[in-house]
Amino acid sequence: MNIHEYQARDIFRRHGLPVPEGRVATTAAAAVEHAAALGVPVMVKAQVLTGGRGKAGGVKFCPTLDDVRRQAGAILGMDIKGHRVGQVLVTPAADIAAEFYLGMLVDRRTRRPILIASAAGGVDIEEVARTAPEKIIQRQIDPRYGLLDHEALAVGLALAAGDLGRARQLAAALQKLYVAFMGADASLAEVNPFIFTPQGQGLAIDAKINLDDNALERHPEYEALRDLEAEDASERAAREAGLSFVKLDGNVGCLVNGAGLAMATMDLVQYYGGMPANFLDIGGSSNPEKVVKALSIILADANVEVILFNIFGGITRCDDVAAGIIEATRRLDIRVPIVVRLTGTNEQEARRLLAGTSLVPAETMDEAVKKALELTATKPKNK
Amino acid sequence: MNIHEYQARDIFRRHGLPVPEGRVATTAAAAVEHAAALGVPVMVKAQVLTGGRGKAGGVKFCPTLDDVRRQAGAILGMDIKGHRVGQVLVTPAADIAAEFYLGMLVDRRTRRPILIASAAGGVDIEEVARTAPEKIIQRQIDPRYGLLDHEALAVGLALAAGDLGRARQLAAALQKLYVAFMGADASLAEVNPFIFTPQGQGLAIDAKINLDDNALERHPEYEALRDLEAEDASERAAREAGLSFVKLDGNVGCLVNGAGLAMATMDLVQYYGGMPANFLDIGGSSNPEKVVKALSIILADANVEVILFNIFGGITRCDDVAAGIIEATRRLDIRVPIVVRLTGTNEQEARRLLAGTSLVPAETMDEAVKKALELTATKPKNK
Amino acid sequence: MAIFCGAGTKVLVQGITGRDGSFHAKSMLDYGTRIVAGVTPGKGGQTFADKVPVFDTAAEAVAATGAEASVIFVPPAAAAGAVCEAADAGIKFVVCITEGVPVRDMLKVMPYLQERGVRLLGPNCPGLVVPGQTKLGIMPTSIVKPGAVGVVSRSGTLTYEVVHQLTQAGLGQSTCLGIGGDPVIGTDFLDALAAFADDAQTRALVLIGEIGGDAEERAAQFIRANLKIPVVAFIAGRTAPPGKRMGHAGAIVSGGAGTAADKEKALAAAGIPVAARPVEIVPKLREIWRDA
Amino acid sequence: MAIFCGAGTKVLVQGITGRDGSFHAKSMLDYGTRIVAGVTPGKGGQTFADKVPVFDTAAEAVAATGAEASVIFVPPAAAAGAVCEAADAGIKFVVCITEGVPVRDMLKVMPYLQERGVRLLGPNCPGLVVPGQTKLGIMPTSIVKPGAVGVVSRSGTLTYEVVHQLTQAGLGQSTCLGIGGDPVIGTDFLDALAAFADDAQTRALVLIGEIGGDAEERAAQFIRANLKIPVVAFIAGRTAPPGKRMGHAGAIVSGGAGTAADKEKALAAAGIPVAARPVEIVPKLREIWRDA
Repeated sequence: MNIHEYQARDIFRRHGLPVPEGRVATTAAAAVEHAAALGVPVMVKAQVLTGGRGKAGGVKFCPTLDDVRRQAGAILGMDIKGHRVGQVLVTPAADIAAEFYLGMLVDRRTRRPILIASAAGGVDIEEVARTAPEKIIQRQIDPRYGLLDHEALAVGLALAAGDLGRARQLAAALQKLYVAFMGADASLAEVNPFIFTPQGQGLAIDAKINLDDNALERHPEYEALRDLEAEDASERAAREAGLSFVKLDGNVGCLVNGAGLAMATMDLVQYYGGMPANFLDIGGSSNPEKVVKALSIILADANVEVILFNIFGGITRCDDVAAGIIEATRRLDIRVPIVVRLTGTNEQEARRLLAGTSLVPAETMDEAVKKALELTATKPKNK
Repeated sequence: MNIHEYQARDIFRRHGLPVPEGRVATTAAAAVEHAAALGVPVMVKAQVLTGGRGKAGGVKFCPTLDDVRRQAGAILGMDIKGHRVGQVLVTPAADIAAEFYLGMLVDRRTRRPILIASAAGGVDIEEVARTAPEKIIQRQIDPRYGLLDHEALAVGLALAAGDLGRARQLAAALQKLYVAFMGADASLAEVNPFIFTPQGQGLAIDAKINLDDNALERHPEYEALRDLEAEDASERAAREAGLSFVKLDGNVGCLVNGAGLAMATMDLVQYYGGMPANFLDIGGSSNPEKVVKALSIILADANVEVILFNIFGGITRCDDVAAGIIEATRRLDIRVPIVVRLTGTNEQEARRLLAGTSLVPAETMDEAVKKALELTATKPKNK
Repeated sequence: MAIFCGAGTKVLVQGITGRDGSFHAKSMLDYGTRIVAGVTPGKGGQTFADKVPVFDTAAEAVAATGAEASVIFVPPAAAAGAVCEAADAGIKFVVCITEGVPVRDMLKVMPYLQERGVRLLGPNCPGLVVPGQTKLGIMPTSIVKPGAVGVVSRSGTLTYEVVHQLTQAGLGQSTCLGIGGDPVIGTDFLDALAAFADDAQTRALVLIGEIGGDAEERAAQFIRANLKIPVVAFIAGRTAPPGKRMGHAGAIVSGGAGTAADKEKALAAAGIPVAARPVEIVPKLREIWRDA
Repeated sequence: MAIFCGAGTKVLVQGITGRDGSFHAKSMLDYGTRIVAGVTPGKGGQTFADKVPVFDTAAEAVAATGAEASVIFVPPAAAAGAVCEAADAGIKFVVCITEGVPVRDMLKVMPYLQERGVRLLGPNCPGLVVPGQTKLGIMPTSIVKPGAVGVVSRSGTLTYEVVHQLTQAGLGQSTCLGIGGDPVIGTDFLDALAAFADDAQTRALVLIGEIGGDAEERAAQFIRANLKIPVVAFIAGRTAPPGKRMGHAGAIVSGGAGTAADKEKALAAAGIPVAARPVEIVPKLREIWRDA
């Protein structure tokens, strides 16, 4: 789960990172009020769940309240990579003597938390990684001990090129960032840039945290951080139904058991020239309720012209699943054709059940996808 | 540093242990008020920095407010092992179906935190250790991982004799107790008893925490927990002066550099039939200020009939120390004799300095102690 | 022969009396898995399926039965704890089926296992089947057949799909292994490939990857450097949009890294044929493996 | 010969530019200790006492000089961190002089050192002297003399008192070792005794204990079981009241355990003469050691 910058700033602040004050506004008038309270100059920053705000014009330096009014007005409502800006963060603008990148993430390879830091801060770190990898410091962290004092200080000294005051502040910030990262159950925590003012004060100017979806249960407070407006209505409905779902732009609605098979099914739709309308893993269940919910979420998408079930019955029996699908389709008013591929345990029994329905049976994934595409209005050229 | 039960309860409560509500009173009237607010029956418990309150009559079950008034009145002002009771804790009395002992301490041998638990709770654990050691469970804790779920549950199951509900509550309490123990920088943390009500609810009825004096600096909040009234005035003055000092009952005031040598000096005083008035380690310093402070603390004790300096000059030069002592004695109006033994680096120069004063020089520890005892009014029989 | 376990392996099931645990324990027993003990706290002393003794703790179970491997079916919040319990009890091979385990929990478990020399498979994985010998996990055994092809995959049902096709084509399997879809897993492609490289029975390999991370890229390098047997690969998730989680927590393409195209390129560069569709795997294998 | 270090040992001093660090580093240099590097963050590039290079980190110092042992003079809050830094840099023998280190910090340091095979002496200790060879710590060298008596002690100045008496009596020392007065220390009596047992130069031992814990009791058992050389002991703190901290954090008698009487009884039961006063140590040694 991604959260907004202002929410990540709160988490960092609670962990002792030096985060400047900031207030969130949903109108230009409120932004001006906040700026007046904080004192200009301020930065006005779009709060959207995507990167590249700066390049899109979503982050502005405002020396006067008039600037705040104009810029906040321009940014609110802006579309950044498909995300509508509904909120801006107003925060005092600081003079910048130096900028650093500080980040923590999970290193799959070593199965450890990893610290990423660079003296080339304030820019896209992936860009730095591509163009000047020697400017990036990486250090694995042993979760049994956390980020130890000497480890943090060594990174601080390397970043600050011998400036002990900066090195100690960077080291302290890294240690707090690590504690925040682990404590928040984050999959990514970064400060970019961490700046020093000309007076030598270190400040965490920009904050980003991605949360581990698997850990949301033990952080009940995170539910309040979820930006329901930024979330697609169908994705929210799926999440609330406990379904793993991602909305896409095509016309073939896909219901598959298992994430890998679901991806492979989407890929096959595309392979045959079609476009999937979604990713959906219905799990191993033959529960009609879950199938009803999944179908109604997919059918709410007006683009969907055909439904494709791809079920590999393993432990789950195919006839159970078929019965669930049949019952679910009966309870909904469905006006698009449904192709069903059921393979594995009790496959023959399942096919007999489907024979009495308008559901279109298929034996293999490839056959199912081809049949589904033939049933769309805009038939693709078959390969 | 030892703290009161009610303070330890607060620390445990913050760490999620199930501690019943409780209020502190310094008068019987306030105790009655608290009991009325909490609802009788209540326990009224003397808050003193020593064990054995129960046996001394400092813990009473009070079914009525009249009982509270009478018992609180009796307990307040009571003397328990030399500690005057200034406060009582009033807390709801719980019905007890079973009692357990839960404790955490530092195991010097394995250099690890160690869990001590017993189903024989509610009594002195040292007594259980002596009479029924098989009833005590010990488990080392790896501080890299903390007390893991399965470790805690195994202890819980062993304590609760197969009662899963109790086992899980005991396991959770042990894990919280461990976090409290480490988080508080405690050298001892114990709950005795941890009880279950007949309804199956686990409660931490009694709380004890000893804090690591070396860690007080990083817990500034602990200063407020210090019971200045319970502390001896001279010990407080010494603590504030940064001196390691313990008040004793004898008449020979001892000023020694180094803790081991200070203990050995006290032992030698006793060996020759005398009684030390104190333990005092003045460290390696020849700073006259520190010597003045130490002397004035010792001289505040009317029992002191003679002062004994025992200084082993190693890195510190003896002549420096002698000069410090001479200056300090000049600045104070001292009416008792002072024996000074200075050995080690620049010992001869030191002796020359002392020759011009009324300070009594000695070459060895034994000589110094014997001379000091000869100068007391109540001379011991020499060995 | 097989990797990680075999017909003789004595197996413990943690969470044996739960809904999933009991269902799959029965299924394993049916396939012939030598389940010697189960664990459910508070149910010590019971007997599962009329023959498997249930214990309160893994330590008691191992002490009483000599269990060597464990399969874990407990809720996500308790899964990491169960892995540590098994390791602490002396189990040397732990299969964690549980889905939804917080990544932080796994980060903390890893050094604990390393210190004790324990191999973990999973979490969030279907486990493994050694066809004709044993099953530790939840894979359907109706689709497997003893043979010479090793299968290693980050996926569940997609693996079944591929194994099914292999079996239908008459290509039996040495071991079918699902390593799991999470970002932090105990046994990764490299560990599995190294084990297959040492297994005389395995004479060809199918590797089923998916988007996210760089496990497939590293696997490609490892295969080129260390494996002498033919390998065919498949990568799921070509059509996945960046930044979205595709069911598996590990299946997120971030910042242009971890795409299917990257992985397919790395595999191709290592000389490993990549099937565009699952159905192409068997033909590709036949192209490069004369025994198929 | 000696224990733990010798004339050739290359020594790093952490906190070399501080008040205590610089004073004692000079004193060590004067005695001939081979100090090859110092560490003070932010002072890398400086030179100490015209000959010792100072580095920002222990890792740099070890890389540049091959330092094998370290002596730590940093404030209590930074001491545990400095020990870890030394261990992480590859130092195998760390002497921590710092007094007042929180016990929790030391609890966390211990496994870190164990994983890296590092011996720690201290904290809150005077270090050690190998008379005529080297000194790692703060012991006054004017009172020592090369010889055959090993001295191991939980105390500082009390050790000097005893060593002084040995030297005055003509009994030189192989190694004088202060293990420190804290509850959690890196090298305890048993470790020191085991090292002395393997040291051919050491032909008699003086053990100076104090109240608190059961280190002396365990030492008594160890000596009876493993040491063939004569040993005399002394215990400080007979007159200490229970529950009070006697300067050393470890010197608290709690609940009747750890008293001087307990310790003296255990030593006597192991056949080890216990001196009632420091001045009796030399005579007692002469009673049981024909070489004295």
